[in-house]
Amino acid sequence: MKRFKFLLLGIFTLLSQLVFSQDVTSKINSGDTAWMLISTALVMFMTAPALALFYGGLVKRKNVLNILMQCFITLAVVSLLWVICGYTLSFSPKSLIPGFIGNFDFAFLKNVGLGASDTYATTIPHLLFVIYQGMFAVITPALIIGAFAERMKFSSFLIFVIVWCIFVYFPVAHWIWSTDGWLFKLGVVDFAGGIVVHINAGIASLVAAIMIGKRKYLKPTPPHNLTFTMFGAAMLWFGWFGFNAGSALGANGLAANAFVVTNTAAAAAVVIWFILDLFFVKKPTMLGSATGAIAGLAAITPAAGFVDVGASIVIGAASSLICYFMVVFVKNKIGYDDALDAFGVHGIGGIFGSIIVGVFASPLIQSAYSGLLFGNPKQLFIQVFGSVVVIVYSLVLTIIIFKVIDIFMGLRVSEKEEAMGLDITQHNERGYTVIE
Amino acid sequence: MKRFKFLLLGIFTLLSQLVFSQDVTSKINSGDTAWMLISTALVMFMTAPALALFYGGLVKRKNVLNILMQCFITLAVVSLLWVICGYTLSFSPKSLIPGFIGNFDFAFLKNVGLGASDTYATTIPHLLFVIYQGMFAVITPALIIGAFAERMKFSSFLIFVIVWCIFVYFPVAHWIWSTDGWLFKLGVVDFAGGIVVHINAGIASLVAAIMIGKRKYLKPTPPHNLTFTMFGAAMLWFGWFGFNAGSALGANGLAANAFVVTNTAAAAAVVIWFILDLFFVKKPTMLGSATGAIAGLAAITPAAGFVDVGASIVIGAASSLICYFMVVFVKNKIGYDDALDAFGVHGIGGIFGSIIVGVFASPLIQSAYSGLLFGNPKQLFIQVFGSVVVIVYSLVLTIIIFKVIDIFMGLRVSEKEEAMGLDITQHNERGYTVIE
Amino acid sequence: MKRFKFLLLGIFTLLSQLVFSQDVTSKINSGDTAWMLISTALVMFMTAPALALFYGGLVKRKNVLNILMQCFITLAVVSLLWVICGYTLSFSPKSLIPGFIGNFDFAFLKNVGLGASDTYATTIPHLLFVIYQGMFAVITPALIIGAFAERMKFSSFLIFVIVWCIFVYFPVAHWIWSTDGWLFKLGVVDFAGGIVVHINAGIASLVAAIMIGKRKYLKPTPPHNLTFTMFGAAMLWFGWFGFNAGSALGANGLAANAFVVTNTAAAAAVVIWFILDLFFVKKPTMLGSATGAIAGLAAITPAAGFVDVGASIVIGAASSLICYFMVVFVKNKIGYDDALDAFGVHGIGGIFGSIIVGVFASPLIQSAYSGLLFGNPKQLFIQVFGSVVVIVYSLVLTIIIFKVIDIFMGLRVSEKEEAMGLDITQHNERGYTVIE
Amino acid sequence: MKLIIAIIQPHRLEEVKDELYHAGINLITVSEVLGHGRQKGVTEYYRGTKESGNLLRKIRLEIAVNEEFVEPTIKALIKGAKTGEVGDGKIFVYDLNECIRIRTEERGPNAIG
Amino acid sequence: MKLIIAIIQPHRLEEVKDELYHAGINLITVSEVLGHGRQKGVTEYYRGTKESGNLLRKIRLEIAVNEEFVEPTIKALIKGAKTGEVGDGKIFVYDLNECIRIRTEERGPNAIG
Amino acid sequence: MKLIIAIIQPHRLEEVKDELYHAGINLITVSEVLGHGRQKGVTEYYRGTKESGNLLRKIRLEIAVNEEFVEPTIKALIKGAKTGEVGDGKIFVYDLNECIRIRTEERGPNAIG
Ligand SMILES: Nc1ncnc2c1ncn2[C@@H]1O[C@H](COP(=O)(O)OP(=O)(O)O)[C@@H](O)[C@H]1O
Ligand SMILES: Nc1ncnc2c1ncn2[C@@H]1O[C@H](COP(=O)(O)OP(=O)(O)O)[C@@H](O)[C@H]1O
Ligand SMILES: Nc1ncnc2c1ncn2[C@@H]1O[C@H](COP(=O)(O)OP(=O)(O)O)[C@@H](O)[C@H]1O
Repeated sequence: MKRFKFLLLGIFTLLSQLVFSQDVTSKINSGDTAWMLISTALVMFMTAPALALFYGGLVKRKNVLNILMQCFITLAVVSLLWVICGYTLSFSPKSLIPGFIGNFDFAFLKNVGLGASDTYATTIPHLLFVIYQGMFAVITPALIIGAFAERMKFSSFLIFVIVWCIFVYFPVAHWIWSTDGWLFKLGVVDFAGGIVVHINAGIASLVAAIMIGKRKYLKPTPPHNLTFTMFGAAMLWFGWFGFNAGSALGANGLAANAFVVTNTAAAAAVVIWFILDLFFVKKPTMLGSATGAIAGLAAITPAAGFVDVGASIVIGAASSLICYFMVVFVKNKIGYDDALDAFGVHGIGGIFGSIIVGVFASPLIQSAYSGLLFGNPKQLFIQVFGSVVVIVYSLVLTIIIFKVIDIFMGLRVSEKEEAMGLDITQHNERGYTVIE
Repeated sequence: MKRFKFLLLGIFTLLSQLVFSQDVTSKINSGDTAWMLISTALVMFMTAPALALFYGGLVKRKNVLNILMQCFITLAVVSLLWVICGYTLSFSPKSLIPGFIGNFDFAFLKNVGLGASDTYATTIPHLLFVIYQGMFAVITPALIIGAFAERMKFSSFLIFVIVWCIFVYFPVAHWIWSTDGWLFKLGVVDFAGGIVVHINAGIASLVAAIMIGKRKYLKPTPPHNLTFTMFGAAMLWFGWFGFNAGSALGANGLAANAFVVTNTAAAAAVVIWFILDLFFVKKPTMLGSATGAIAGLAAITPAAGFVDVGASIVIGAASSLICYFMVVFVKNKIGYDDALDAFGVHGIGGIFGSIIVGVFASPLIQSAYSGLLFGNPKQLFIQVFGSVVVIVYSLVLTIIIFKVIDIFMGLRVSEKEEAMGLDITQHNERGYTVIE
Repeated sequence: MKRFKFLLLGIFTLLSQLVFSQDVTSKINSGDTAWMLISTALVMFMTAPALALFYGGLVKRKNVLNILMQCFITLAVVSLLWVICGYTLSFSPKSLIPGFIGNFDFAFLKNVGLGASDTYATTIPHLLFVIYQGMFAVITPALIIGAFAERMKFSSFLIFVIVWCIFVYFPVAHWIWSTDGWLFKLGVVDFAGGIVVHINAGIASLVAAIMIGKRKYLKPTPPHNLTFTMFGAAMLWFGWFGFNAGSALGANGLAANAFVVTNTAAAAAVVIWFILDLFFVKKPTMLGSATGAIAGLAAITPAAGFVDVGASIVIGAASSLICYFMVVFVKNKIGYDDALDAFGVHGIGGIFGSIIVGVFASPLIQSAYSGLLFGNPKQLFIQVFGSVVVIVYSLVLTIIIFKVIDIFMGLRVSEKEEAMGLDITQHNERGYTVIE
Repeated sequence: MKLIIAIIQPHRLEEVKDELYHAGINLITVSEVLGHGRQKGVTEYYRGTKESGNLLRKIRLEIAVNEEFVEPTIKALIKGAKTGEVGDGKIFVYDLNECIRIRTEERGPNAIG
Repeated sequence: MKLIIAIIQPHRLEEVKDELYHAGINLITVSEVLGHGRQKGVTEYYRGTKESGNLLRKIRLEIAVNEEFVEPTIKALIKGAKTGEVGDGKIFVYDLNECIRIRTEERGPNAIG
Repeated sequence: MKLIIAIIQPHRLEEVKDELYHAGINLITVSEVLGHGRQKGVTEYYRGTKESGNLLRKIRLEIAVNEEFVEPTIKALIKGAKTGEVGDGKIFVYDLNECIRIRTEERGPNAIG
């Protein structure tokens, strides 16, 4: 604790001496800034409370606080990590390893000012771009929580989040979103994080689910509070407008298009899951509809700024179909325990969306970007290539990280702790009183 | 299911060939766009999670998921319906039947571009106007859920929502909000949906409650979770700022006025319900305060862009008073089972507000609009006329729709299903675990 | 009730005759307006549902509605009070008692128009500034609810809120935020309410907790629903962006800075509380992390527009440390029953932040403001002076108000009512059904 | 003195309370339980995973009565709870050795009512 | 061996637990029930609709003891739970035929404590 | 006829149900209770305030059986619930005077199954 305080004081002294670039008023568009301020808040809202509600409702009562705590602490820790080194490693246009990772020009946000950046989002304050991107860094590891829910040691979880951000998220974000990124230069497009967020977190989830092993109990238990899950899904949908339409980085027609296709893809995905539920389990389910919405939202994420409304319906519907089969059939066949389907929904939806944007990207939305259907088959190959690269990278790195953590501190709580629940054993608290 | 996919593919092919109007940058105001983007998200937030929380908390535990599912599926289905044909039927300035219903110029949002519309909201992307209006189409049928809660077959509900949107919501929206609408041309004003949303849904609720009949049980059961209802009411209040202040279609003084009067009317309505509760049941109740807020918000909706703060206090207070008597006395006297008071609050509040705006509309807010108090008694007559027309239309059409659905598929679940609860019988799920 | 209606009619008649200033379009910046519209909604969201969730989850099941009702009715009553006399008493640049309290120029919002104010926030509609400030007036007394939770008579509570606003909040807001305020003129800075909101409410909480006395029961009961508390904390964090970044009164670099430092201070505070929990109770707790976040947010509030990111980490961390010791050690030592730690977190965090801004205020953020570290020790003294003045004022006035209410109507419910719970005894309702 | 425990369908609670009231039985203790009986548990699905054999919600009534009230209580319970369908529940009767009213410290048959 | 069931006011639980502890009784099972007794149920109002005759929250204690502990347990229960007001609750005592500790499979009086 | 009450660990419920099923016992009533036994309650902390002596979640099973099923039921319960650690719970057995199936109004041993 003491050391930490010294560290903080050190950081502060450093910062106090920095000179902020002060060309505040130049170029800044207040409308774009207004939209990006609220979009940033919306993306923050997705991690907590939205994802916390969504995931928290799905677990057993005795593990609910553990999920909530994981979401909350991820928000806190990654927020700090981001201003310290995350932003600069991800977005610095100059690089430590060219194309691969940024240098420390913006460490502790030095050289980031209230004025606009020259490189990114040139109509809003640079600081605002930083924090907007920071919220993406927050939610990505938070998504993985779904995979190892109800059995991971909290200390190991925390180390994992930090290490994974540094070695997986920051580099991948750099590759695809930095002007210096090698995949960016190759022409890989990812409007709001289909590759960087969803594939990345989805693949890590698959690894996590397999490496940590199944939960120990005879039969699956139903979600302890499906109303929370529904409220969470609705709030994710709401926040996703900031996620996708915010990725236009301004209040303009592109944002409007992203907003509309996000909503329509989610809607189409809900309807398809509904129909599949009708077909396979005879009744439409609330959990199914909520899951479908997320499948649609994940898939439209990389495409929201490139495709039109028609394509969004197809993308949402197809993503829902594919995720349904993954979650309901494939997962149970293969037998890994992706507890809350972080891979089955985010991973699969993200892969599908990231590739399919190479088919549907329409020059009528952004004239510089066309997909297969508009005579540019190359984009499809680029998208496949970019996706595969990130799948492999995330897979390998996550395996290594989990392995190392396992060796040093173990991944799982003891069987007895799992039986008693993680709330009481990891946090000395209970979610709800039984008797008062 | 297969058919549906073919349909989707068809739709897509169609759309891919469309040429979007591309004058994106012209005329678009980024501040107005920022406000309308977030307003749209806020109105979405009202249907889910806000209304889902509000209504969901009021029913019995065994029916909570059914309510949530109805809200969620309405969001999905009407979102799709809106981009397919809803927007064009409602807002196309050219018409199939002049003054009555739009033509198919904007079907599948063809001819809707990223640039501004010539007709509506000329400072924001046309697509944004589309989706903003779409969220109104979503919430209107969702309000009706309160009337037939705890006893309607889910399949019949779903058909009802679709048919009702097509035959009731889209036409009525056209009459009043399209530049081609006959009531619009007559001079009926409805700032944010007092007639189109609240009267319309409220009357349909009355019909629904009567035609589906009472819930079967000896005594009323208390709301299963009043905290949800309070959170929902607060979130509705929050979302309503997007609903009313967003209806200014820009970030300007009119929006600010709508914001303030919305808040003040809700506040006055809460206080009046509070006082009436004190008087009639001796204690102020949480449910009463939440209900009062909605009564005030519904009433100020048509008036928010026309009246000043003083008038808003009167409108909120009076609406609360009238709704109180409807809900507490008249309903029980007459004896229909408007389960969650969708008619008693939204319908009555909407009627009152839609008429009273003809009294209080002040030229100091929008110079073109004056009410009785400002020397223009004609507006009052027009408002009464418009309201009566929509009341009659919604009444007759809803009766017909319910009748036809009743004949073909029945309206109610069986008595046994009602006893077991709709969650388990309609969705094969339960909201909460009892034992783990 | 009748009298109240007459009053309302009177108010209305008065207002209808007012002339609104009509220079609507001049000077108004739509981007700034968009941001302030949504910021206002965000601050409203903080009182309900956010604070209601946060506080509601912490109490016993039998008292949850009482907390929710207190939040909700505060929103309603103070909203009305604000438009009637609150705004004018707080912000009128002309004064009844010079420097101390505003005059009635803006009573009932007369002379407040859709155009911009000459004095405050000159790029947004004056009405919008009014309602934005109104939401601060709403949340301040709502914070105090935490101190007397689970035992205060509802009627006495309501009177307290009204009287306290008039005699404490409005004057203090005038001193510090009105251009006429004596502390404002002295140079006391308070970006978003560290003194006006947090110190003010915090000190009143301390008084309340002591004067009303301890809750009667043998042992402390755990929070009835910690998930609500976590959702509330996350929503408060979300809303706080409107609170702090909104206090820039525009969508600009200053807002972006306030946004970033708000987030970072909260994050640092969470991490420190986490570490202290690890140290003292061996496990990191969800409630601790949520509490830490609020401690950081309260402390950064007065500083958000003056300090940089580095300072925000120090401020958040230090506030968390201090509040931890207050809440965990000092409170139990001294023995007053600040039930939900309104003083321990808001009060202490507010005092710390309000003073420390005098150290860290950096001219690189706002060139006109420097603190000790930037060669201006005077600011620190001014901040200490301003804080002490408000501490003393709030302390003395709150004691008097509580005393008078105690004499006339009593503060506490009876012991039997406390045992039965406030929901059933104060509101004739229950939060949840047990059996259905 | 006897103690009667009845397990009934949740939606019959109001009727049962009414019948008991008419039979002069006012003092009851009620709780929520889950039951597994002849009634087939409803199948639930969560993301396509079937959960059968689930326990169903039931209401448990606990009624302490003096001997002469045993049969009237049973009759009232049956009258209120019987729908004729599987799942209607059971009534169990035990001997009660002692009953004490906490408020007055009275014991025995007098303390029951 | 006897089984003692006590229905008490929720807010007396802590006191009752303390008294039992002082009487040497540490093993108890507690659950939440609703009770309808002499105490008039509180009236609730929902949108002006009165709901009377509602059941009140109570706590149910289940304590298995050997004969010599029966009276001390009853005394402790009364001491902890009695406020003298209607609603204080009841204590019921039954015969217990057998008691088994699952962990050790011990039976009879030894298994109780 | 006997009534068997078992207090078990919540996470053993599925195993216990399985064992009962294999022993031919299908009719059970389950509820959630809090227990205080030899097992030390877990300590909870809320803002640094310690809450010890807390009650732990347990599951209560109520099974009415005819005499010949008593031992098989006990065996099944032990088999399913025993982990050998403190906190495994207890089984209590009582005499049951009467049992009535509400649906058919059957009485006695026939009504139990
Ligand atoms: N032998 C028993 N022991 C414990 N509980 C029982 C027993 N038999 C029935 N029950 C309870 O009664 C409920 C209804 O029993 P069930 O067999 O479904 O109805 P029916 O008697 O109408 O066939 C069950 O869910 C269970 O809770
Ligand atoms: N004969 C009974 N059978 C079952 N439960 C009873 C009986 N008598 C009392 N109870 C339980 O005890 C609680 C308290 O009883 P009540 O009559 O209100 O108190 P008092 O005994 O002080 O008059 C009741 O709410 C009910 O749960
Ligand atoms: N004498 C008793 N009376 C009532 N309940 C008991 C009694 N003994 C045990 N229990 C219940 O059984 C549970 C397990 O008992 P415990 O003593 O922890 O386990 P073990 O028997 O394995 O030592 C307790 O939590 C309590 O609910």
